[in-house]
Amino acid sequence: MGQVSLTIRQTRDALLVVAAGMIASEGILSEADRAIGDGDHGVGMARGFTAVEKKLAENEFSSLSELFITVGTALMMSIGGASGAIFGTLFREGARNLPANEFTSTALSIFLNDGLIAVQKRGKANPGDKTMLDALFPAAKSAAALIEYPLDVGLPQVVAAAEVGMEATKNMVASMGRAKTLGERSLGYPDPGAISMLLILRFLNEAAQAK
Amino acid sequence: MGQVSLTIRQTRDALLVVAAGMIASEGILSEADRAIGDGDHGVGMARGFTAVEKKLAENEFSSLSELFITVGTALMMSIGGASGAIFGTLFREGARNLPANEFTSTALSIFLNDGLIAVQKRGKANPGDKTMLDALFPAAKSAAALIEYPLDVGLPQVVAAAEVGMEATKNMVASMGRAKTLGERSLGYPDPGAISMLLILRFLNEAAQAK
Amino acid sequence: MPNSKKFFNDLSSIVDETLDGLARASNGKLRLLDSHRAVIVSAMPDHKVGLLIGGGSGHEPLFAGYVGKNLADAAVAGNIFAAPTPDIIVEATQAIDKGAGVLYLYGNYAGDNMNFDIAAEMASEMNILIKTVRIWDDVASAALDHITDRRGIAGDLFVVKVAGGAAALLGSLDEVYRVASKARDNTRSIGVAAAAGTFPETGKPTFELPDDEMEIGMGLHGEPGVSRSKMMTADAVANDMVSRILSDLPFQAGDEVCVLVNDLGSTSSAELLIIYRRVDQILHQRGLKIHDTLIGSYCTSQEMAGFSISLLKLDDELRKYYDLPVDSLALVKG
Amino acid sequence: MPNSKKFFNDLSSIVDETLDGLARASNGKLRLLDSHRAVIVSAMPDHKVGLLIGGGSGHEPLFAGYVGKNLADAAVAGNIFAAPTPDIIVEATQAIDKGAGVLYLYGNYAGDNMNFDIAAEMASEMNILIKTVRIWDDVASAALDHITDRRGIAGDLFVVKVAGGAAALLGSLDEVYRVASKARDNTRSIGVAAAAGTFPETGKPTFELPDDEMEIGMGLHGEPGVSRSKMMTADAVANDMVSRILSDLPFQAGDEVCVLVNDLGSTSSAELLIIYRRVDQILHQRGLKIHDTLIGSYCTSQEMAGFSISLLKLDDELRKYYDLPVDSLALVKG
Ligand SMILES: Nc1ncnc2c1ncn2[C@@H]1O[C@H](COP(=O)(O)OP(=O)(O)O)[C@@H](O)[C@H]1O
Ligand SMILES: Nc1ncnc2c1ncn2[C@@H]1O[C@H](COP(=O)(O)OP(=O)(O)O)[C@@H](O)[C@H]1O
Ligand SMILES: [Mg+2]
Ligand SMILES: [Mg+2]
Ligand SMILES: [Mg+2]
Ligand SMILES: [Mg+2]
Repeated sequence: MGQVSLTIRQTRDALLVVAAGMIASEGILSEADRAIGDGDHGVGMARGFTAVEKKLAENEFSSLSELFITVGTALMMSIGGASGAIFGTLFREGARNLPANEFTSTALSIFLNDGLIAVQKRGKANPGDKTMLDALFPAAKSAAALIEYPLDVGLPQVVAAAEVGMEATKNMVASMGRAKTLGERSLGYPDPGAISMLLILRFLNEAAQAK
Repeated sequence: MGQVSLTIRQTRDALLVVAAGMIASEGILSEADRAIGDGDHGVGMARGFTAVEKKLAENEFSSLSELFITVGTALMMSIGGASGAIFGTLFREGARNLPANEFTSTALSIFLNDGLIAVQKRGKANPGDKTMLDALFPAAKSAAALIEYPLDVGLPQVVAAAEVGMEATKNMVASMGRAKTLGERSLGYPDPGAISMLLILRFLNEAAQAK
Repeated sequence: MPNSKKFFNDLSSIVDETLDGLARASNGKLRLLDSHRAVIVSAMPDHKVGLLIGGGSGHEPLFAGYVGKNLADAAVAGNIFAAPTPDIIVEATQAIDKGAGVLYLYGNYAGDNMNFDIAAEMASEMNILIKTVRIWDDVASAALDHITDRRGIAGDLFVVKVAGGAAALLGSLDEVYRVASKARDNTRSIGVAAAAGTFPETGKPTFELPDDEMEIGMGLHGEPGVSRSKMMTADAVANDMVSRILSDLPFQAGDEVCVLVNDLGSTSSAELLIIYRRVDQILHQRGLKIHDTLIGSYCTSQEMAGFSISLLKLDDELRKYYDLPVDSLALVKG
Repeated sequence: MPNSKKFFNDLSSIVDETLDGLARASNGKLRLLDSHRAVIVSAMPDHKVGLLIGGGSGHEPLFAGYVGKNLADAAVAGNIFAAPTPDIIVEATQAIDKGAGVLYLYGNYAGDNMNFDIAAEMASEMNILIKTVRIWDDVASAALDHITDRRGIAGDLFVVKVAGGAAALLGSLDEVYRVASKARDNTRSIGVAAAAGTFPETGKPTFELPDDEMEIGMGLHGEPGVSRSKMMTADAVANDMVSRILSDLPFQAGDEVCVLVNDLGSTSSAELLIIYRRVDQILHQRGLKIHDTLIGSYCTSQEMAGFSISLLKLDDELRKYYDLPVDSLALVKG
């Protein structure tokens, strides 16, 4: 049986599940980046979420916003590269308008939506450019449509939307980031950052369902 | 049917046979040098005897001495490395006291003996040090004992002596040249320069026998 | 070559130890900041415009090898092939800001652009003046009408050299920015790769290339190039690469240029000189005047086999700054 | 890496084209002699003692990269891994003899010794004064009591630098010989290899080494070393190598030294700096004073993976010559 919403502490624990999952995904993410980028995406995400684990263990959090900013800052100041800036921005800026205590479907939607706007502002990419936005954008749209549902009901559908988005990147020609000069040669391969975006949501869902 | 002695022109032709044979032996000589040296002996000998071919084609020779000095100078000024100095010296210094016109068993003995002395003076090596001297030294001794015989009778025995000497280098520990720091590890491998010394005599014999 | 054939200690301390070694080798001329990810000149005059360079690691001696007299004042280093994080950039910015502001100079990659931009915003909040010049010298990485999409490769060195001279002599950030931008606009490069380097953390090659093939235009992280073919002779490769560079600016008869033939990792000095020989022949045929020539390992991609060619077109102003003597680990000119 | 992954034209013209490229890159400061196998300084003062260096090719930028101001006056180049022939040595000797004689300075290998000796005899017949200093810095290649059996490796560079300074300032061949000999006697080196380079003419690796092994003491042509083992960390390798060097001279607390960490072909600048970091730590622990540090590709063996460490112990006289500014393709000091 899952959860209608998560407390700050439960959200922190769920983010620890996300961190562990991302660290364990290092190999597949680097492999995906090796196909169309420079092969370091998994190494970077693993480094970033190791920093997240440390910060989450060290600190107590009095608000969801503080929690998410901590995650985002840890990612931004440890990963480097495109994904450090992008995923750091997602969490830091997605945190600004979160409700204080309860991580609900509404909170999820705020997080993804504000994060999406900030990531687009930072990276100047659009959906269709074969980036993590292609998973984030449909996830954010889906979350916005599901704010009436309990978290454990809405979240699986948000994950499904991200997955469709990630799959769609296989048919896109990259026009941002390291993959952009690949042109047509990037066809057939998914975007590594889109896989990461999907996995973050998937691990979050797994944690929410397990409560 | 072989020859009791060779004229200047026949000697020149025989040396062209030697040159062609040495050029064709590039692979085995380099391979031998790769085992205990730096792998370039065949490349060097091939370069040297290509220069010899050119010089022999370009010039007329009025004495054996001139002919052998030309060969030695071509080797010395084209091979470089240890073998350029050594085989160059062998031919240049072995040439000094040759009879003017007839390459006989006596001439062969003078060539090898004077060459031996000069090579030892230049390289400061002794028989047993695992160098070309281990083929040259027994060949020179054998030639000295055979000066009474016709060239085509003596030369095969000189070749046989060189072969025994070359084979013996397999059981020697190198103490000169690049192989010396190999120490015990040079055991089991023949010395590349000793192979060259043997081959020069073998090709010379083949040419003499074919006349 | 497998990863295990590299001489490292802990894989996670490669960057820190590299910079520590560099600071030690400087005999006191450079020092490390607290993060261990930034190297700065030990003595920096008051009121000087600061020049900050940097990017992902793995291209040594770029960037930290170009911190020194009349060159950059600081370099920041990200993890291998990953742009540095904003906190390190800010740390170095604060350390070299002497009131006249800091110029950020780096290669044009999505990760670098975003991280340096975030740092610039943070520095601005601290009232430090920041200007940014992104280097996009790689003609193979986008068409000329999309020049701002191009990658920065070994031509970085020319821009750093000119910008370093300008930062040493000019008092205003705007002026240094103008000269550095001009040097950037006058620089063109292209690379070729014959075999991949390995990414140390995974031990994997950065790309795959058949045993008898090469790729012109390959990027510093294995980004794809413009022309994959069978191995060509040195002269034929040089012909192809130089013609792509010359037509791009374009360089013309009478132009005065500096030339860099740069090893990407395991290409020998002999090969570089044989390549340079042909470059020199072509440039003379075309009526260009060669002012200075650099040949060696200036900007690498681990043990990648291959090289790049860069040209900087000079004018009187650029020549003045280019010609200043410099002293750093990887570039010394008397 | 297969041979076909190298950028050459005709295999038989590698050496000629390399030197041609070098002369072109010098912007008129160097010129080629008729044989195309020797490079000399374009302007050499009258009465100066000539400094001639050289050896087999394949170790670029050694030797020709060290011809220039306050360095060597000429370099002769043999074929790859083969000592130069006497005719070329004599050609270069005649070109740089200004009446004060010529010092031959080269690595101690059977082939070089014999060819330079033959050339010296020929030059003497032409009434040119010749003195010879053979460099035997590789501590791994023979015991100390057989020092004249040792090979010359990257420490060549230190001896050339000091000898170049001495030849520039001292008028007599005997004096230059004395100073160069002292520099040689004060220099110690050792190498380590992790993977072989390929010999261009045959496309074969110069030695075989299992995928996870390295060999300390390996020579520049793949000559065997003193200790084959599993790959070790950078610090552990440096510990082993430095201790072999320090005990050999021996170097002692209070000694002032120059340090060279030299790439043998495809070892990255980052690795060299990480190695240097440990060398620096050890030398400071032992109370040695580091006067100067060189890190880079100075003496290579094609694309061999590995590096060497060299130390030169200074005294007041050696420091004076070492410190002169130099300008050549591969070594510049202001
Ligand atoms: N401008 C951008 N906007 C959004 N995402 C981007 C942008 N540029 C790159 N990315 C994402 O970053 C991912 C690559 O991350 P990573 O490999 O860690 O960084 P780098 O490209 O610096 O090596 C890409 O797969 C893509 O999803
Ligand atoms: N001092 C010496 N005296 C006689 N022969 C020698 C001496 N040093 C080396 N050699 C011979 O030279 C051969 C090696 O020749 P080569 O490979 O062409 O030269 P290098 O050693 O310069 O690469 C050895 O096999 C040995 O027979
Ligand atoms: Mg990447
Ligand atoms: Mg050899
Ligand atoms: Mg990266
Ligand atoms: Mg040799």
